Amino acid sequence: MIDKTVPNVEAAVAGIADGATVMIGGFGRAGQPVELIDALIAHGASDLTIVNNNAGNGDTGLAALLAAKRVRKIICSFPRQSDSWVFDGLYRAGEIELELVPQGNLAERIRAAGAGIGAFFSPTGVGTQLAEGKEAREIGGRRYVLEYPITADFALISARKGDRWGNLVFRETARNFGPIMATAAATTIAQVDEVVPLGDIDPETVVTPGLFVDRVVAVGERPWLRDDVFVGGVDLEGRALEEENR
Amino acid sequence: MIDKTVPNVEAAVAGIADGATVMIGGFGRAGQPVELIDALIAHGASDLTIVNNNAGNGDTGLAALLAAKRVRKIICSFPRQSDSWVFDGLYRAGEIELELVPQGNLAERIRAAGAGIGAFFSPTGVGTQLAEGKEAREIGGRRYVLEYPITADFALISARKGDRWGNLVFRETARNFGPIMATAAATTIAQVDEVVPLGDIDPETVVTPGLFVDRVVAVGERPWLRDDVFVGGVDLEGRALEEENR
Amino acid sequence: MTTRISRDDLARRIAADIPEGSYVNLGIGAPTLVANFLPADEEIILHTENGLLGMGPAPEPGLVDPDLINAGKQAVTALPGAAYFHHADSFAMMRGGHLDVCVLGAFQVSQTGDLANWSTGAPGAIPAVGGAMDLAIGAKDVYVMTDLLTKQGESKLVAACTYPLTGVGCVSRVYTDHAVFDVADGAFVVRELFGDNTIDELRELTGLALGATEGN
Amino acid sequence: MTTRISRDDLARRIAADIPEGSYVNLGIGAPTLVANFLPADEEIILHTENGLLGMGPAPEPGLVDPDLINAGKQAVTALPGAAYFHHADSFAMMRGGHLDVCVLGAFQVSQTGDLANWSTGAPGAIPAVGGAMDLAIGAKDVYVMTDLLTKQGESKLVAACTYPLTGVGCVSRVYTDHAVFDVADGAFVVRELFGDNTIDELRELTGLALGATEGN
Repeated sequence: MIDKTVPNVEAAVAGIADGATVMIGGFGRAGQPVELIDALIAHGASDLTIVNNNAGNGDTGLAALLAAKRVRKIICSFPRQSDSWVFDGLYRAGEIELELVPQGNLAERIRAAGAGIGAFFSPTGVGTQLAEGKEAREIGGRRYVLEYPITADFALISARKGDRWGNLVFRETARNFGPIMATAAATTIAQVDEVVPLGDIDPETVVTPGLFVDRVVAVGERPWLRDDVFVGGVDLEGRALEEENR
Repeated sequence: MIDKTVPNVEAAVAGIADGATVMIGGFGRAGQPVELIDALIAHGASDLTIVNNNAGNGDTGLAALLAAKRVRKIICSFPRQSDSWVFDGLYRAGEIELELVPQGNLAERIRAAGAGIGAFFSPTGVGTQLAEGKEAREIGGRRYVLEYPITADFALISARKGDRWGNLVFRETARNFGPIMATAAATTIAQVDEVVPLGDIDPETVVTPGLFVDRVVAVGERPWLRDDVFVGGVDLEGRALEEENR
Repeated sequence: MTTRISRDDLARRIAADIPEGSYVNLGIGAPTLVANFLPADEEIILHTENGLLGMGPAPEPGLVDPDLINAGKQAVTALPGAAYFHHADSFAMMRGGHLDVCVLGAFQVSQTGDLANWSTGAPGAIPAVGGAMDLAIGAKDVYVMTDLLTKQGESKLVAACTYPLTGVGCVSRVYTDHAVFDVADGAFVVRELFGDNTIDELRELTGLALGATEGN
Repeated sequence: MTTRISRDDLARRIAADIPEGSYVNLGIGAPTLVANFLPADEEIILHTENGLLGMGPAPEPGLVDPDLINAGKQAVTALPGAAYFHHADSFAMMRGGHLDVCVLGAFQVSQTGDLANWSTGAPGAIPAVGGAMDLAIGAKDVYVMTDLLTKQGESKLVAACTYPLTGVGCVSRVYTDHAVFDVADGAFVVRELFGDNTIDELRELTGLALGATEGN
C-alpha cells in the first residue's frame, strides 16, 4: 500500500539539509504552508535558498524563518510589502541575498523545471534591467529573453485536501504556486487541512496528481483561517488585521 | 450579458476560411469533436491545415474531412493506425502533406503558443530524424532541440459541459488536447454535450476558463457514446467495434 | 489653472471605455478603482494574476476569506462563472495575449509607449517587481492611469523614460487627470481633454509636441 | 537449442522488477502485458500519456466507455485515486522525469542504450511516431521488452542501430526472451540468463562482446 501521509510536521520536514534550496508556496499569506515553515524552523536547517513569490509577511511563517537567520538567499518577485519588515531589515543589513524575478517568469521557470524544459524564450522583461546579461532573440517579430528552469531540493506547499497517494486539491487563490512547485522539487511536502480516503477526490478535479507529492501531513483547520479573521492579513482598506485584533 | 453559446453547429463553424489552420481536439475518437467536423465539411472550407494527434479513424469525423479532400496538410504525431485507411490512401497518392511531430513536443508547442512562449528547448527527439535541421544546445549536461509554438486560426474541441461564459469541463481521457488547443487558436469553438447555467460549474474544477473559448454549441449526448458501444472504436482485443456491430 | 479630474472620475472615465465581455486586469493601487465604475448591468470579467478569473467585489465585512484575495492581497469575492487556476496558467493567460485590457499605474510613460512603474531607481530602495513586467506586455491594450504630473510638477509623460523600464513600447493609451492620450507612431496624441485644458497648455506642462485628434 | 521464454513469462519477469509505489508507463503492444502480472496486493500506479494516472484494467464487457482509453486506444478503467489531466501536463510528467519506469518495445537497442522502435525506415512506409520519443526519454528507467532475435534471426541488440533512432542513450535495461541485459558503460551486461542459455551462446547470437555480472 502506498501511504505518503506522515504523522506530524516534524516527520514531514525531515531530511532538509543545510544549504538546501526550498520552494515555499503561497502568495502573501494565501497558500503559505505556515505549519511546515514552523517545523522547518524547529528542524534547524540553515543557509537555505528560498523560492517564494514574496519575502514574508508580519512576523510569522516565512518571515519567522528569515528572522531566525536561516536563509542565505531568496528568489522572489515581490519582497517589499507593507508588512515585510523582517526581510527589509535583513536586506538593508546585507544579511540576505535577493534574486528578483518577474512573477510570470518565476512561475514559468518553476513550471519548466517540472516539465523537463531546458530553457524558454519569454517576452517578459525584455529591454529592462532584469533582462540585462540574458540571451535575447527576435522570433516572429517579437523580442524575447532566454529564461532557465528553477529547481529545488524541497517544496513546501499547502493544500485543502490530500489523499494517501498524494493527490491534492487546493482552495481558491491559495492554489497559486503550489501545483507548479510540486512539480519542480526533488521532494514535495504538502500540508493539508484534511487527509481524505483514497477515491474521495473526483479524478476529474485533482489539481496536483500524487506522483508530484512525496509527503502529506494533515495540519487541521489552519488557525489563521478561524473566526473569519485573516490573521496577519489586510482588511478591506489594506490595514493589517493583526493590528486591529491586538 | 456575455453569451458565447450559438444555436447550432453551422453557426459554430461560421467564418472558417479556405486555407485556415484548424486545430482539432481528440486522441483517436476520444474527445474528437465529430459534430463540429461534420459541420465543417458541410461548411465547405478547403485547403486546410489540420493539427490533431492522429489523422482520422474509420470513415467518420476527421477521416471524413480528409476524404472530402479539404485538407492540404496535417500536423500530427501518429497518422498510421489500424483504421486510418483514408489518410493512408491520400498520403500514398501524394495528396496530403504530413508534418510529423513527437506527441509531447506537439502538446508543448501548442501550449507554448497559448502561453506566449517564443520557443523552448525540448529533450525529446534529440539525435533523431525528427530533430534534423533544428537548433540544438546542451544545457546543464543534457541535450535539447529548439521547438517553436504551433498556432491556429481556429480550434474545434469537444467537452462534457460548458456555460455561457465558455467555461469548460471535460470527461475522462477525452480531455487530452482540448484544453491546450483552446489556448492556442485565435478562435476556439467548443462542442459540449450540455450547456449548463452560469455558476453550475464549481470554480475549483473548471478545466478551461472561458476566456479561451469563443463559441459554445450543445450537441447533446454524442451518438457514438450510446448503448455502451464505442462506435468506431476498438474492443478489448483491439478489433473495431463497428465491424462487430455491422 | 487647468482642470484636474478626481481619481474617481478618472476611474469612471476608463471604465466607460471598456466594452462588455472584455477580460480585464486592474493593477494594484488606483487602477483597482476602475472596478467600482464598471456598469452593473454589463458583464466584464476581471482577472487577478494570483489565480482567479471572474473576480467580484470586496466581501461584506465579517465574510473575509483569507484564501480569496486579489493581487494586492486584499479580500475579494468570486462571481458565478469564476475559475481558479495556478500561477503558471494565470501568467500564460497574460503572456499569451488573452486579456483585452490591463490598467496600470506609472512613474513615467514615454512617447514610444515605454512604461516605467516598478522602480524609481533610488539608491537603497528595495527592488520589487511582482507581476508588473508581465502585466505590461500582458494584454491586447495596456492602459495607464496616472496623474499627468508628479507632486513636484514634473510631467510623467516623457520623451524617454529616465526611471528603470517595466516594458518597452507596451502602452497603448494614457488616462491622466488632465487628458487622455493615445500612443501612436512614436508620439502622444491627445484623444480627449478634460475641462478647460488645452493642447497648448498640455504641451507646456509636458514639454512634448503632442498630436491632436480631430476635434481637439 | 536455446530456451526462449514466452511473452507472458517475460511480462511476469518484468513485473517482478517493479517495486511497489512505482509510477509506470507501459508502451503500446507487448509491454501492456506487464500490467497483468503486477501483484494484486501491491500498489503500482500506471500512467497513460493520453491523460490518466491510476489506470485500471480493461472494463467488463458491456461497460466500455469510449472516453476512457489508453494510449493504444483500448478501453480501460480508472482506479480510486486516479487523476485526469491534459496532454501538455501528461507529457510534462514524462519529460520532467517524474515516472519511475517506462517499458517499451524495440526494433533495435544499441550497446550505448540507443533505442530504435518507431520506424524501420522502409521506403514508402507511412511514418508515425506518437509518444515513442517522449517515452524513450520519459522515465528514470527505460526498460525494453523484446525478443532477442527478429523473425529472420537477426539480433535486436546491436553495436549501433541501423534503424532510425527513437532516443539516444536512453535504455537502461533490456528484457528479452533469452536473457536480461543491463546497458552499462557502452556495453550490454548479462544480468540474468533464462533456462539453458549461456553467455557464449548469446555472444554468438548477438555478435557482441557481452559483459557478465557475478554468477553469470
